[in-house]
Amino acid sequence: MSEFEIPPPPKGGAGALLPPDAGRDRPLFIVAAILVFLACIAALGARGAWQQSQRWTEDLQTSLTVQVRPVEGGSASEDAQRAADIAAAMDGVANATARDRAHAERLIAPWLGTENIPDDLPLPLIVEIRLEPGIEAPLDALREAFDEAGINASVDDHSRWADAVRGAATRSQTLALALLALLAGAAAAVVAFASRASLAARVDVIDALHLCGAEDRYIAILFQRRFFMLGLKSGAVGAIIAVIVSLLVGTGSQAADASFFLPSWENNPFEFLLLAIAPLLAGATAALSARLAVITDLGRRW
Amino acid sequence: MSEFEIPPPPKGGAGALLPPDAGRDRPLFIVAAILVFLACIAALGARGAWQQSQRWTEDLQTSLTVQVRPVEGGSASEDAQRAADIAAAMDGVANATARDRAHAERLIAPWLGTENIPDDLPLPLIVEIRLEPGIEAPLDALREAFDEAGINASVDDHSRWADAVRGAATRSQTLALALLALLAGAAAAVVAFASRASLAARVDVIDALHLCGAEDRYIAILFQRRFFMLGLKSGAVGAIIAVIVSLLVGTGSQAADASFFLPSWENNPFEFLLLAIAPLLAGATAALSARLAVITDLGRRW
Amino acid sequence: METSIDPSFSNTSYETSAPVIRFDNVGMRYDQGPEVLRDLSFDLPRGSFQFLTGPSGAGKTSLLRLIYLAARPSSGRISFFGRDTATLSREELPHLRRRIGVVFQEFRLLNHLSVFDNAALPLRVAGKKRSDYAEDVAELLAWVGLGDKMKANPATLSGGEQQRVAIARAVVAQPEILIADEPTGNVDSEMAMRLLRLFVELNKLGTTIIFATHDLQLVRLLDAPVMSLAEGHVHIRAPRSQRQAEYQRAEDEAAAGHREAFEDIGRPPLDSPDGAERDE
Amino acid sequence: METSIDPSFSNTSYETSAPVIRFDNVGMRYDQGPEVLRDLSFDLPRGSFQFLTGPSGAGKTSLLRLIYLAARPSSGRISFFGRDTATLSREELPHLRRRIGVVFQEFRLLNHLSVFDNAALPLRVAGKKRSDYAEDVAELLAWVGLGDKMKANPATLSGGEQQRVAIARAVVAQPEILIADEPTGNVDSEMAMRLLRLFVELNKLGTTIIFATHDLQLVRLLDAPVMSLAEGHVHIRAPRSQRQAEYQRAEDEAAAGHREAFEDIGRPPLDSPDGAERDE
Ligand SMILES: Nc1ncnc2c1ncn2[C@@H]1O[C@H](COP(=O)(O)OP(=O)(O)OP(=O)(O)O)[C@@H](O)[C@H]1O
Ligand SMILES: Nc1ncnc2c1ncn2[C@@H]1O[C@H](COP(=O)(O)OP(=O)(O)OP(=O)(O)O)[C@@H](O)[C@H]1O
Ligand SMILES: [Mg+2]
Ligand SMILES: [Mg+2]
Repeated sequence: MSEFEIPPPPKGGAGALLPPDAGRDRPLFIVAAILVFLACIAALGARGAWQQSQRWTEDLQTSLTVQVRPVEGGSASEDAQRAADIAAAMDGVANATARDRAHAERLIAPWLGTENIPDDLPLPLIVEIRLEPGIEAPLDALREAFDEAGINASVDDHSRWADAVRGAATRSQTLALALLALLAGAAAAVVAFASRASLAARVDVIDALHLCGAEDRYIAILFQRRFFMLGLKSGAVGAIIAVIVSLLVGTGSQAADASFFLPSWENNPFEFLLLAIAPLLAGATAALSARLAVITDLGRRW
Repeated sequence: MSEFEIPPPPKGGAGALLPPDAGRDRPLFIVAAILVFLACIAALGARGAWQQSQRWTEDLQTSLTVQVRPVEGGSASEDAQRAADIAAAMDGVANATARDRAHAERLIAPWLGTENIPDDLPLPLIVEIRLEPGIEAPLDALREAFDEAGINASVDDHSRWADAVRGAATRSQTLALALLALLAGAAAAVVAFASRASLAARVDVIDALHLCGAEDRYIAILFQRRFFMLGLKSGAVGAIIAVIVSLLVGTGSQAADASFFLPSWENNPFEFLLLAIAPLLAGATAALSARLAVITDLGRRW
Repeated sequence: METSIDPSFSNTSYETSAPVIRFDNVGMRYDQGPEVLRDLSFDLPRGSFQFLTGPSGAGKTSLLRLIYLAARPSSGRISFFGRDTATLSREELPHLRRRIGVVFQEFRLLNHLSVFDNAALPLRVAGKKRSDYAEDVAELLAWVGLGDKMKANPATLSGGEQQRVAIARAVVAQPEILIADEPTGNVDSEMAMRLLRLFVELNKLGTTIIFATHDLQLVRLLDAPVMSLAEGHVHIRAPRSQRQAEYQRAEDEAAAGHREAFEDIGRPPLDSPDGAERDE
Repeated sequence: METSIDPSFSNTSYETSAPVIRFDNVGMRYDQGPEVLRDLSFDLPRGSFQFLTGPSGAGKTSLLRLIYLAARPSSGRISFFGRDTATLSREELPHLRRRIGVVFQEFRLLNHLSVFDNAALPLRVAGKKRSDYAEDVAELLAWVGLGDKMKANPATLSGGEQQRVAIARAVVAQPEILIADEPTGNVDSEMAMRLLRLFVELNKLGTTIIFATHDLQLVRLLDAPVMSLAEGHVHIRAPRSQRQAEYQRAEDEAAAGHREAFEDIGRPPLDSPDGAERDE
């Protein structure tokens, strides 16, 4: 073989059997990238809301506040110290601290001012109890023990606040997950339509391949591979932009309430997993969607 | 003319000169609808945040709270009443109400309990002042007047709260507007690419039209019209879905903090305007984008 | 008028072996349209060379579409190698198609592949290795006069060059049946002869060939049977050697009528500038 | 071999009027490729009928592309109606193109429009009202034998039928210049004559016609000048009436060489089953 110059094999191997269709896939690429980006943002947002609420409710759940009121003829600060000792001795309590009268005065200062408080005003004193993590607050045991010891105390487990925080977190999480589902569905629909359109646009290529003896499987694989690559690439672009945005948002200063809904980049396995999985998921969705569309369409021939 | 049967004119007039390309535009349609939907949601969200913050800050801005502390030898309730009278006489004050000792006791009950408060405890009393809307709070004037009248009062204009609310609103609004800009940009890019691809895919049609003596303008109008219609239709679908979603969200029960970020349908001109303008805007974006792409591409020939 | 018989064809046996293709009362229509082909019955023996002629729109391409399995008959039965096509499943099609080579009237080249890759497509689809076929494909392309265009994009070729790529693609896998739809419509008569020679050689190696053409000069070069289609029906003429006398007579008549016919055609409906010459 | 002169053409004046198209040392290449056309210089007089022949790949289509303004020369000068095309702006092109009708070798019909709408396209693009042209278009389609296919989709037509739609589209606006690239490659000889007749009538109405074809039989029917392209150069033969003697001699030689040539071609590179017959 010397007199003829045989052209080199095409780049990309068998994939090149489908025309590269330069411009035609580009809108699809952009759209897929946008969808993946928004999906990642939604997922990070859902994750962020969950984490934030976890952190807050954990804070609230692992602490109890006890108000010790002076009883007739007793000393409030002694009672408070006794209450702290009783609590500290309990199972599951990490530590208990009795606060003094100065602390109580500071608490009501916004209401009464500082000079107005007579020294003999019977102020309730606060005992702060910190539980060991993961322990159910021993509310009843504490109340019983205080009653037995003759201490007039009320115990607050912050459940009102924790419920509110949890509720808000659940709502924002639901919102983010709904958005995620919407975006995933939209992405799948877009790819299905696009691969069907792409099939229709290349009906000449398909015909030529068929008449050269190509099997349906052979053709489906060509499309599948192309759309997998498209999904993978646009997914990677979308995911990377999402990470960049969440990093930017994470470094910016922000009030706690806003961060509740914003995605933020936490340097932990979940985020890395999401980053790694999003392009694969996008690719797989695209490939599956394309395969189904192509096989269905080809099956209708002959 | 009897022996030949002349076919009826094509539907859609001159538009039919471009192939209908059934399936090929469908992904684009869906994508455009999704983008418009998200854009509408973002716009409604931005609008919702703005409205909510307006409502709250207005509430805070049109009310002042005065704490009247008893002075040595005076009666707190008399001072409070005097303060209320002074305030009521001022320009821009709608009304001023002095609250009694029972009200003050209720306020500090969470701290001191109800039984613990001695009758002679010098509690500060509250005077609530409501301003006429749109008026700058006359803080200095009030303080001067109280000083002159020998009343020990502190005036709180809630500015700390109002700032926080405004800040949160601004942040969520910025977020929504950024999303809106992202979506609009994405939509324009998608249409530009799509119309260029569509041009490339129909290069045979363009060639045939050119060689039949069609002008660039003539061809650009064909594309422009098609993409305007596509933008209009998908915009309408997206906007309608956005309205439905916001109506659903609006009727569901929700906590205030969540509604701060959710779109909600307020039955007022802005929402109707948005609904009416979104499809037109989408259509105009699409048409402009297509025209620019086509004219640029055609200009490169000959 | 040349009527001589090419001696190289006299040894080709047209009627000896079993039919590779058999049509039994085959009818065909497109959708709800009228019947394009009506009640066709014929056998194509293995290794035969068959011309197919007929006026434009007679159904030549439609008949070929039936043979290369791109369409199904609306009535009647077609068998390949003794197998009824109605019983073929989708899975069996590709393997049957690999035994058939086709040159399409509209070429159907893939413009995103080079000339070389287009010609090699059937081998590639069949899973052959590039290194195994590269030399053969290059040699074949050189034979059809495209040795220096192997890397070109088919879209940049002239009409006749594209046609030759299509022919190379059809013959490259040396199929058992070769179907050619006007394979010489876009080339000059010298190249047409060269291409015909390619088909003849392939035929000698055992390929059954069906060659649709309008070019009666080409038909006259070979001593092969001629199927002519008209109004949905087929008429098969025996090879020239078997009907020398009658053929000569008919052709002479046709030639004589040629110029006369041109004048008899009448005037097409064109507006003359003064409107006077127009015959309504 | 028919060599008689059609009397209907003897009154057509080929050299009397000013040239509508003038080529001055025109060269053309595609991108970085070799020169396809080299140093062409010729005039086409108004109202002339010009055949264009040449082997496949000689550059006929490329030359026609220059004339219908789909390509620009890489060197030299082309003028239309006395106007240098290099000075043409994009805005002027459409108006010039409306004076030119083109039949493409690959038809280029719009498959989303009916046959009728395809044929009427130049009129529609020029802004004419449908009711004004409907009758004329229908009559023209009937003349080319497509009276019953007006509502059909071009994709469902046979090759020859598509070609006729392309011809109808090219002539419908009665252009001043008509360029036809193998307009009869896909039709039988009877239809080819009918179509040629259409071109002749148009020519009589004043249209300058350039007719590229491989069909020498068709060329012989008219007493018109023949341009032949070979290796980038053009050679213009005067109408037959002016060179009767030499023509006859050349044609006779060609005919004699026809069969001989076919045998001389040699064997194409095909693997014989036993591998023995292969000449390396
Ligand atoms: N896909 C189709 N749908 C409907 N009608 C069709 C289709 N293809 C062909 N026809 C019609 O069937 C008839 C036969 O067409 P066919 O292509 O078989 O003719 P042909 O003999 O190949 O003609 P030509 O020599 O012009 O190529 C024509 O009248 C044509 O209009
Ligand atoms: N777009 C193009 N790009 C590059 N080369 C081209 C292009 N079009 C044609 N050619 C080359 O230019 C040469 C002349 O082509 P052209 O189509 O003009 O030939 P032709 O005389 O019309 O041949 P045919 O009779 O086969 O149609 C050919 O070698 C062809 O490969
Ligand atoms: Mg045909
Ligand atoms: Mg050509």
